[in-house]
Amino acid sequence: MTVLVHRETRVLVQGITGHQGTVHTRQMREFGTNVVGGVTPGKGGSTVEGVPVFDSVRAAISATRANASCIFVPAPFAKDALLEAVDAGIPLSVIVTEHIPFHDMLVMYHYARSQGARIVGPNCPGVASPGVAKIGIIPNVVFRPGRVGVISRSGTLTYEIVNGIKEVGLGQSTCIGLGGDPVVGTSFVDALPLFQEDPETDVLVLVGEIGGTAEEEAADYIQHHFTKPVVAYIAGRSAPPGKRMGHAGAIISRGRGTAETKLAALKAAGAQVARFPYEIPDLVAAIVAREAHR
Amino acid sequence: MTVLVHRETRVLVQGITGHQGTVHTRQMREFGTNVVGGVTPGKGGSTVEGVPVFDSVRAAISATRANASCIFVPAPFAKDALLEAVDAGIPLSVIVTEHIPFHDMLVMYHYARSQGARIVGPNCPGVASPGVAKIGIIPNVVFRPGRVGVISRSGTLTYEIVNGIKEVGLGQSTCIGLGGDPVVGTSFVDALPLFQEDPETDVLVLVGEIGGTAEEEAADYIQHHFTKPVVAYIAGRSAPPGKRMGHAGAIISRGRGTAETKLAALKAAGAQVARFPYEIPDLVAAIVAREAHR
Amino acid sequence: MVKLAEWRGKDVFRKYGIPLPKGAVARSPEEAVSLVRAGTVPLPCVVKAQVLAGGRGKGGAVRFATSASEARAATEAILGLEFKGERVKEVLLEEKLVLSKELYLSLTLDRSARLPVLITSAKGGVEIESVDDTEIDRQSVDPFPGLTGYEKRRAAQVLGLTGGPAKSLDRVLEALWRLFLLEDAELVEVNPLAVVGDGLVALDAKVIIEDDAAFRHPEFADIRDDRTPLEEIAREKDIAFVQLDGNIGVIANGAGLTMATLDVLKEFGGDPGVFLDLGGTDDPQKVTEAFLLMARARPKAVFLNIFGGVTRCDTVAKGLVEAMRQVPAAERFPLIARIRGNNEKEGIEILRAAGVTSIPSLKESAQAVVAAARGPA
Amino acid sequence: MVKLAEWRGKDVFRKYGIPLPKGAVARSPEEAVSLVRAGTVPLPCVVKAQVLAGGRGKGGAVRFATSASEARAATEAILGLEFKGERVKEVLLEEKLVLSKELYLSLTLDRSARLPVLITSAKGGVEIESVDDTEIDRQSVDPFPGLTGYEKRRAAQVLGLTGGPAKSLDRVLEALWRLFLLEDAELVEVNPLAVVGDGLVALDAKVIIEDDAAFRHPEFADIRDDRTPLEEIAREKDIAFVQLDGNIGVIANGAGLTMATLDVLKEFGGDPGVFLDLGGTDDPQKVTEAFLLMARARPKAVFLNIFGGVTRCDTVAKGLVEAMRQVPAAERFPLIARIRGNNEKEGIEILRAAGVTSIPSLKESAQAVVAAARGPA
Repeated sequence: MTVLVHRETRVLVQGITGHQGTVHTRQMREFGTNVVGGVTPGKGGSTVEGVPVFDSVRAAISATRANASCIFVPAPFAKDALLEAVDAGIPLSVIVTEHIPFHDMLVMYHYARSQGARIVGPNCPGVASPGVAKIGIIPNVVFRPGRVGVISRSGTLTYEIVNGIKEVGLGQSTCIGLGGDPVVGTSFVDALPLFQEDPETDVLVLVGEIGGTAEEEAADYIQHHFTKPVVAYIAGRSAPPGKRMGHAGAIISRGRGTAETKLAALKAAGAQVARFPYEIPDLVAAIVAREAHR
Repeated sequence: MTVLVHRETRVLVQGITGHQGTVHTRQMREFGTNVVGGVTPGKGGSTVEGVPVFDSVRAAISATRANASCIFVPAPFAKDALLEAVDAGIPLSVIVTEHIPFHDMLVMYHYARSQGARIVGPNCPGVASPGVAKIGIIPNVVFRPGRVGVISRSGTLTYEIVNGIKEVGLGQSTCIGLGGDPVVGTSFVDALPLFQEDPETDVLVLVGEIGGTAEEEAADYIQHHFTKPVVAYIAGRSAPPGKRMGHAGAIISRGRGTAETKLAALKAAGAQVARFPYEIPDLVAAIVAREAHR
Repeated sequence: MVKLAEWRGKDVFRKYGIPLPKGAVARSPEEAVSLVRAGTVPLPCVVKAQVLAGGRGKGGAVRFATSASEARAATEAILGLEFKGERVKEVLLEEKLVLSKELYLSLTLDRSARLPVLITSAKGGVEIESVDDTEIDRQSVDPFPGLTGYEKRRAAQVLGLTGGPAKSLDRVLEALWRLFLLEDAELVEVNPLAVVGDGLVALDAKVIIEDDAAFRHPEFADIRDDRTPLEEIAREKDIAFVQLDGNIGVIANGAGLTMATLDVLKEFGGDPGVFLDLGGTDDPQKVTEAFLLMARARPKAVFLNIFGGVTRCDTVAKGLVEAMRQVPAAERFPLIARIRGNNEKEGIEILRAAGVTSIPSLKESAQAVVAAARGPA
Repeated sequence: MVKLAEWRGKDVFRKYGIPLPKGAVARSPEEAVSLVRAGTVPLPCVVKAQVLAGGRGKGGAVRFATSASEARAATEAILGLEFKGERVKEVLLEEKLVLSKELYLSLTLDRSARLPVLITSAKGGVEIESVDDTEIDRQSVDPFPGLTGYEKRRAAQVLGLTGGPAKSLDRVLEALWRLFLLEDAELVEVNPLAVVGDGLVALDAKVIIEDDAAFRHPEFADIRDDRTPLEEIAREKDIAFVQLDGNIGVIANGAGLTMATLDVLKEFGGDPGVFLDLGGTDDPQKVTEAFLLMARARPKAVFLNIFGGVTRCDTVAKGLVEAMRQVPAAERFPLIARIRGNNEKEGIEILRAAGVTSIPSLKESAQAVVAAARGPA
């Protein structure tokens, strides 16, 4: 039992014949992921990295019994790819593609939800459980099996932090990169219950960003429902108001969603708060040491 | 425990100030239904049949904790009324209104479903459990508490049959008139599990019509999942092909959905089949007598 | 069910940008000639009877012309034909295209799935009923996201299209989907959808608009469909009235009860021919109007079978008595009544005062009607 | 974020049938005069600077005119004003309407609900930020059924509208909703929406189109937004580049890492001013281009902080080395690098060969950058 992925996860790569699709198919397989097939319309019958390619998700499922999808198809076609996965019965789709219009994502999110399917992303690094499976693009080198869970709205910063956890001699249970887009399939509040119930996770690291109120909602959930220790970090404390630092998730607007409101809420919820990313591993190590002494 | 309605059902009447809304509010109350309020935009603050009227479903719920709605609003506005009920959190809406365009009903059905709400109807007589509650327009006089369940696609024919059951000295647990429109919120297959699980129901009467394949699907469900005795009747056996007899549910098209295919499927599923409506009460009475002797 | 004639369906297709052959409607041979001479209809052309019934090809209602005079002759031959009871009043003249494939495409409602369904077949140009089920592909389309790219790709695959025709199919499908939604269609059918050069052309167009959505489409209000004159009057008065062969009139309320009544009458050897469904009304005047309409159909006997719900028994009785007062003596007919349900007692009393007895049993009352229709023994 | 100037927003409003005052854009006082003389702009009229910043009223950028010569004078006064750093190049002249109420209306995204939200307030005509929260109504709108009748009724109630203006509101809301969806808007705002006689008129229009949907809206491709010249070049090259005051340049990959880097630099007293997010690329040439762009911003020192994922460390190192070769000696700056992650070893080796040392610790590397920016002690 890990979060979202497990040993029976059979991954389909939509957009496998593109450059990113091919590179990450290889890396997922190197991680130990059971990548069973790929989909690129018109390329059915070929293989990529030894993985069979199909023309449609339905055909791929018939042949491979895939039960998860990793979507790399370009933004203008990502909505269609996700709808195809959902309609074919795929319960979990990780969307790596960036720059998907949020109006598309609104349809994708609500449609998937109505059909009982989950989306992670878009514009996200994906999900990884060391020793089990990875769906997405987080570099393999940062991982090591362990009992620290990580959820993050950031991409690269997540790698940095996960790597830091490894460098202090600890390891990760599951790491989920949620993506920082305005509309995400899985938010902190959606992911927290999974870690609460996951017997493999002892401590949780939560990496947020300025903008939006997802961290405030996470704090509220932590306060009332989450019983494991949490270390939190919010990036962008010193970002100038009103300027975006790269993606829409990082706009500060109307005095809400600032680093201050987020940090205050997380502190009030009992989380330990790191001021800088390099403080996180030490805070986690201290918690692990303390718990071991109980 | 009865089907769909129970003693805690608190009914809101949408379109209460219209003629039908007013008449049936009175009749529902005479049946013993707890009609807690009505909604007609612009008429908030008045009363109908002693029931307070509100401008919106949300306002009505705040004041009355209504948990079911009976919709009488005219067809062009019925979609909006249902969406309002669903968005306000009403879990069960019975739509009496007829002539709702099926394109509207497609949106209504799928939206309600995505929000976890149930629709009965449209163009339906509604739900009634004698001694408990009624939502809809089935005449009160035909009922008597008992242990025969009834589900029907017809309107008036249902009254006739329910009345016949009363006249042979039996009574009904719950009667659901599903409506005969092309798209219904609750079909035979949706309603059958409710009767299967209902401890108040011993025998089920299923009243179908020619057109569509709802009865064939019901037969399939009965064969595999339904353990109580069933008496079935299909209206329109002698209807001329290709002519509609009143509503869109009664078109025979392309050799499917004929009375013959329906009757054959129901017989094969173990149901007793009545050739005429007046045979139903006797068949039910015989089953009840036989079960009593076991 | 508002069925559009081919040319009207094509007008709707045009509005949504679906490619069509060049053509125009003519209502006389002269008009046909001037359309050809003006170049509105290029030669060679097809001349097609504008009737709602299918299978025109076999009935001589589709002809070809390579000159204006042939177009005149073809139009002359077709106009005035009767086709399954429908007189041809219009022909559609269209350029005859060189096509390489005939395909089938339609959108309609799948009641069981409660979803629109896209039906495609590479076997176009014949009635779809005659095509083997294995050659027909069905895809449910969810109205929330709408028709998706992957559904269009599967359609292209089923139809064996690639390149230009596949791109054209994308646009045709998008347009058909929008038409289906925005025009409240029950059915949109293109058969055949032809591959012409590098693109697609809709050679036929079948569009049926849902009756219940007519309030949103006043532009189709003049369409009469295939109704009898009495049915047309009934429609205007918003009375559900169906006229067939047979001599017993049935007035009931609700489609199910009407059909059950029909079943019982047939069982006892009756020959019901006019059905009037009062539906849910409690306006006695509407009942009177319905009853007078029934009288005009000249039935041998009439069976009034009412179970009072929304429609109360006393309302029906009152309307009935008023109607009987208005029917001329020459047009009177035996009336057997059975009224049950809401306000039953009051209704029975009103009928009794007017000399009509209500028979409570469906079986017995049906037998009485059949006997009355046979006339005195 | 493609922000449309008021007049362009109003062009979009017009396309969707939202009622507007009569008016036109002028780029010179002469043009203003001829618009008034031709009757295109009725008198009295309002002359408004076309800038993206809010609060124009207080800055003298909105004036009134009752004659052509007053219109000339107002236009003259406004053109050439600088408004929060933006020079006014266009004015919008519009008839001055007699209004009885000023309302607020907008549609935008509610990220938490993952739904569009309709925001209404009866307190229009002032910046919505200054309106008390209790006077602002928010309704989530589900994209599947779309904006419903009951939501429109609640909006009318909040805005205190009945009769004609309420009917007008229905149409305005329907149009705004369609605009929001079809134009891929992040924000559509009408403030004020004025009650004029028996109807509504949009006196202002704010429309922001989502950047990510720009591929669907080539008609807005020419809009430059409030970017610096270097930001504009970056945008054309598809490089995420933000220029502010400050003397340290930061090249990182990913928004989160960029922000975290900024946080650390500030902590150690640094003053970062240019941010360049490489995002996910593995094209060395793109890295070179990004780096040359950074050089043109003339930072005192540059911090390269990369964690390799999609962007591999060796790719970045290669691109960097090539860029350093191209930067003129006069424009060189101290460079502190920290590269970790995918292909870390290869990247470090390439940098080392070019004379750049990668410092593995974020803390230490940040301290080194801050020191370098201060210059030799």
